[in-house]
Amino acid sequence: MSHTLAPFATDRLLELYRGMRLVREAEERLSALFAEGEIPGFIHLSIGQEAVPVGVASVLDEADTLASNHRGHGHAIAKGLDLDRFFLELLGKQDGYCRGRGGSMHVADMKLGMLGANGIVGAGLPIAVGSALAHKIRGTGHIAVVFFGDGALAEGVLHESMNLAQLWSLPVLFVCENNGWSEFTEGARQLTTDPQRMAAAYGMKATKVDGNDVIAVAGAAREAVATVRAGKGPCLLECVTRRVRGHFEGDPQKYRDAGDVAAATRDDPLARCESQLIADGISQADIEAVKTATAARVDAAVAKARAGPPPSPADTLADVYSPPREVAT
Amino acid sequence: MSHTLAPFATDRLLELYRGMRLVREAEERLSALFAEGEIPGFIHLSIGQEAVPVGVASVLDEADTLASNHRGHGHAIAKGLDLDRFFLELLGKQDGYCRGRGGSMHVADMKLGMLGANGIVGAGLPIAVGSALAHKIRGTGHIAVVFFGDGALAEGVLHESMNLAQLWSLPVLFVCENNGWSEFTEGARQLTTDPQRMAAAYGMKATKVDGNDVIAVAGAAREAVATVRAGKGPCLLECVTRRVRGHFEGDPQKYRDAGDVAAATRDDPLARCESQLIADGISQADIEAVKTATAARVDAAVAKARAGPPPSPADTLADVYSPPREVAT
Amino acid sequence: MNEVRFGQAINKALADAMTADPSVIVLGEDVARPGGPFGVTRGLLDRFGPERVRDTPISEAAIVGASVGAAMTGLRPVVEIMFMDFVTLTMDALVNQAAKARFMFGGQLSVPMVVRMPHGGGINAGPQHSQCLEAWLAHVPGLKVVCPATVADAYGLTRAAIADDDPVIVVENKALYAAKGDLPDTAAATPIGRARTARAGRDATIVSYGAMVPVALAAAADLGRDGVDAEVIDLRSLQPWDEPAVLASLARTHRLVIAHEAVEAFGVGAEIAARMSDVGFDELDGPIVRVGAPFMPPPFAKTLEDWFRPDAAKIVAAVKRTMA
Amino acid sequence: MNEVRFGQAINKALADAMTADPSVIVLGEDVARPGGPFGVTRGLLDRFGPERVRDTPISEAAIVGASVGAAMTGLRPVVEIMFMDFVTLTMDALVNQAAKARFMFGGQLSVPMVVRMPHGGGINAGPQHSQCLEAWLAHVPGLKVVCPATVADAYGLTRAAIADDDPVIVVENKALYAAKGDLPDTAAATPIGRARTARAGRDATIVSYGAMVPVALAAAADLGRDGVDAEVIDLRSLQPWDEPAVLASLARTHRLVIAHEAVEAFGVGAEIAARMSDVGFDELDGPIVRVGAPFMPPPFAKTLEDWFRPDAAKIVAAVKRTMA
Ligand SMILES: Cc1ncc(C[n+]2csc(CCOP(=O)(O)OP(=O)(O)O)c2C)c(N)n1
Ligand SMILES: Cc1ncc(C[n+]2csc(CCOP(=O)(O)OP(=O)(O)O)c2C)c(N)n1
Ligand SMILES: [Mg+2]
Ligand SMILES: [Mg+2]
Repeated sequence: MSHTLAPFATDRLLELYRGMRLVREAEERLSALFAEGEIPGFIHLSIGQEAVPVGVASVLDEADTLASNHRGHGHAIAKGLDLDRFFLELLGKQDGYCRGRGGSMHVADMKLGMLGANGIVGAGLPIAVGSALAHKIRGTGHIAVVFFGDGALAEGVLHESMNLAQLWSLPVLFVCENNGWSEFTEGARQLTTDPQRMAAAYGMKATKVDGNDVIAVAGAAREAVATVRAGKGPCLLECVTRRVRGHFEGDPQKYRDAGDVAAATRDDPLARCESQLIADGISQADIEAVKTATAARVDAAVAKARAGPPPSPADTLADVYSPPREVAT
Repeated sequence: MSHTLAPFATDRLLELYRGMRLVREAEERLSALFAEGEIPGFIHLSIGQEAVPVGVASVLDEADTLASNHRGHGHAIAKGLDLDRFFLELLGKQDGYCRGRGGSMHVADMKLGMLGANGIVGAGLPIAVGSALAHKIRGTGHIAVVFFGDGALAEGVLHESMNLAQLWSLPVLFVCENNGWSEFTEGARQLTTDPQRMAAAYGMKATKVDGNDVIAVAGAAREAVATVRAGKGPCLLECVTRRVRGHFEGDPQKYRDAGDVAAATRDDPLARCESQLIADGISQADIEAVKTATAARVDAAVAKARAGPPPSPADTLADVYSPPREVAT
Repeated sequence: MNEVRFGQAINKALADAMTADPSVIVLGEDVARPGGPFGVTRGLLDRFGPERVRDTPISEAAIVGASVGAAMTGLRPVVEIMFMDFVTLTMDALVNQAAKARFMFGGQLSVPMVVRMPHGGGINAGPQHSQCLEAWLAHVPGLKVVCPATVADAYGLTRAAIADDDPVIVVENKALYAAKGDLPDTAAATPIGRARTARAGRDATIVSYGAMVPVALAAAADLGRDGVDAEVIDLRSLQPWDEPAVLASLARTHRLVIAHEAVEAFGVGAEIAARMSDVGFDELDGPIVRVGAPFMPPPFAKTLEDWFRPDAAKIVAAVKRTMA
Repeated sequence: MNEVRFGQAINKALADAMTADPSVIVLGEDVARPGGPFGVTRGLLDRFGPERVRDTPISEAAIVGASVGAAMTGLRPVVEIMFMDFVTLTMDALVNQAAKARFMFGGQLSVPMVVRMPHGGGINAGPQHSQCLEAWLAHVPGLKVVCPATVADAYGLTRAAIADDDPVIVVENKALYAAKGDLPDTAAATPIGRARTARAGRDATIVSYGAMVPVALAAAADLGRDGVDAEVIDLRSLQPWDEPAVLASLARTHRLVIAHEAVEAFGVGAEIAARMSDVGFDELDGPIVRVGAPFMPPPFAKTLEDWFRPDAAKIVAAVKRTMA
């Protein structure tokens, strides 16, 4: 938690707050929709972790690419994905981002560089590394970012990806959302290492911040992104945060102390941000206005998603492969 | 190369020399046989690296288990495998260790805990970890050892295996034969890490020794094995050595400086051992006697292997699965 | 005789095997303290302790690789891979190590290990959590593959797999976990490689396995109303599969349909059709018709998944087509 | 027209594709400075430089995974996996990522990448360096799989694979690398999915691919001496495979044999047999006979490997059996 920051402009902080509020509002609505049986499959919420995607995405460009994981709603929304198509997808509708074929774990928007949530733990890591390779070779000036959990630290492909990124000095930012849990098991019962020590093994630059402090996240991300964008090689940013909800919605969390949930709930990045905003002179009314506007935005998306037509099987088979093209030799 | 050793008993050193001489003699014969087309497939020689398997195996018990890799002749011979069946296998004969089905990359002897050479880089690592798990659960008091090259450091399963071994505090010794090459590419062009830094990432005890100094290897291995056997968790032993030959026999090594080969040849662990023996008062004649006896032993094995019948397909299909057994419920 | 759920039957098989043989251990992600994502390993930690029931890190390759080494060193590990889709991460350990060790080392040893993995859809889990990839494993000499359809076989095949000296993949259809059925108090192992006639019939043979068996039975019931008497064969084992039983049925009915949830192309059904179009050729009075998923990844939305998964109507249509 | 070796034809295809399209890059273990373990990528580093021709660490999963990300971001990566046996380490990236991305993301993108991998025996490389695992990949919706048999197709299918917008697996039989053949100066891409009649004949159809095509042709020559006029179809593509071409041939000959080097059970031949026993049923005048490796890992010793690998005599016997 070594990061110290210069004071943050209030209007930027308000912007971050808006971003977090949107993720929170969207996920709380998802939780309710799921409980009512309106969302098929399973969903993993990032409630309590919003400062990480919002802080990081605040310093990315639209054309920077992003690989995500199973807990990816925040990454998608923070990257600027369209909320309507997001909800349409989660409800399994034809006009969703994936035409209802992917759902929560596969939301993607290639136009915004969002290379997809991912149902395979660790799989986003090499995808981001390869995306960074493309940025480098093509000279786009853009960078790639990958979000992964502490549990993913145990996957072999993490090691391969970090070594490769460092070896080729690729413009990729590794963001570890260290929430202390992977499914129903504590990190400490799975790992003998941590993001900092892994980064050290490759000589990769690494920072650790309080992931529930959006100012700290944004600040550290800004520095790391600047380094990466300048062609100085990959960086790792570890954001220590807390999972407030169960692993997935409906998880009774019998394996977890009530105290741990309570502590996670108390350490709320939105509440912390609100306090700071008030201290900076923003009025409670302004904050309420953000909340109201956000709720209205989400209401609209939910309404649209509910009304959206279900996907029809007709076009599915046509999308397994690309349309044929004339092959020039 | 931090290891310092108490003076070594001369008779033990002579034993180590005999062991190295046997590996060397066997491999030089293999090289000749290969050149004459008597060995099918391809073979990877460990000439110049003999101090590592011989030094390590000298402190193992017969029932300790060992997982090896593609460059595994030294591991097998040092573990005490029967030279006749070894040569029979390499020549693809019926009475070989694997009945001619495996060849150089798959020599194994379950009676001696030799769990097999392995054609898949890195694959021996989790096998050794699992073997150590069995030792621990069954309370055998034995340990598992795995030999792997520096190139294997880049495989994801290395990371998974080291974390798992450390997490479960398993009795496994990781021996990295760091010869600076993986196939036709230098380690430095593949890796941004090294065995010591990887071990550090898991908080695993680790040592680095001059792998061409058999006394240093045996001494460091003795300490590491004692730690592992005492139930104090896994250790890593890095042995810095040099590959004298090509990646495989027949490799013209166009990618390699002549100087590098010459340096590797000069830094010969057998020559160094001989000098030490002479200094310790062993006569040149005694050394020659070892050479002569070893050559005779290898001659005999080669003769037997040449004379051995080829395998017949008849029993192959029967060995794909175990013989049926009555299933008791 | 007790009515239990499919998942409970597996749980009992694990517990009985662990009781009978101290070398049996259970490992996997969240299998110990949490009792498994589908609850199949619940209670084992309390009964058999943390040495033998182990939560692992998210390291599928190492877990299966370690099971190979453990099996070589005197244990009988039973690994859980949380979704069959993740078997992609374990193929080296399964295919290049576990499957080949016995043959490749000249018959010196056996590798007695079990890898359990749920496959299949029905819970809208989407493209990376619903696949049926058993055809890959059935193609690998040295592996055995079983797939229970009933509560009795969930118990019996799990016991047989653990008792077997070779690596056995137990494919569990996740839609079956909650299914109920009778389990005799003295439940026995189900021999690997032997099919079961789930319904006798004279007009056509429907070969199936896993969760498609009840669907095939429903199709047979429908066909019965149309005067077609279909026989339903539950394969139970996919590698080895019971060729004599299928051939014998075909020799009675002369019509063959094969149904599974996996993608049709290059699926398990292809091998059965291919064998019957060779050794059973003279018995065939109509084309061999397969029913499987269309050639696409499993989709998420309910309308799509329902369409994607083979159902009784498709089996009925297939039987009618081969009888036409 | 030049006589070149099979491996050189692939080399030329890579070079021509890299010249034509700056987004094509080549990566893999020892492919750059050393020019590849089989020499297939020789000279590319000098011509196209270290940005586009890259030696990688021994990290198969990350290399293929990175290729997916690179393909999503505007490149067309061509990866070499040194032996097909190591594809076991890349299955997640291939199957759960590359193959599904287009479908799973609603058709938003294509993943234009190529993974080249040598399969097959003949060099006594043993159980972990000789496998033919193409049936796995053909079972995966979203992947394409090709396997050239001739020098012209080594060039043409490689070009087509690189030009294709989807992930394509190019399976190269290592026993063919040194084979010589004619390559026109203006060599063209070979369309994916279209078979080639390697030999026309009226009495029986032999379907094959890769290194088994010359073996099938040798068998056909032998059969000719016995008065049997066999047609040999070279599939060239395994996914998609040319069902109309096979069916058309069967409709002329009414007898079908399928031969490949892979293990017979659950191999590529199973799907072809299964389809023909359905859509081609009315054309069949005899059993469909497959020729493939026996159900065991590839053995090392020469006597064993020679016995293990299907040869012309086995194909001749198969044709005679279906004509009996
Ligand atoms: C390869 C793979 N193994 C296992 C799973 C099942 N799984 C889904 S999420 C998860 C835990 C991930 O933990 P972490 O990476 O810390 O992310 P978090 O859920 O805490 O955000 C597991 C084991 C999976 N999806 N993919
Ligand atoms: C998974 C896998 N990838 C690639 C190879 C090909 N290969 C065989 S040995 C080798 C280099 C290994 O280098 P290292 O581990 O340092 O061992 P050394 O040969 O130096 O003893 C490679 C790449 C393989 N056998 N297995
Ligand atoms: Mg976590
Ligand atoms: Mg090396």
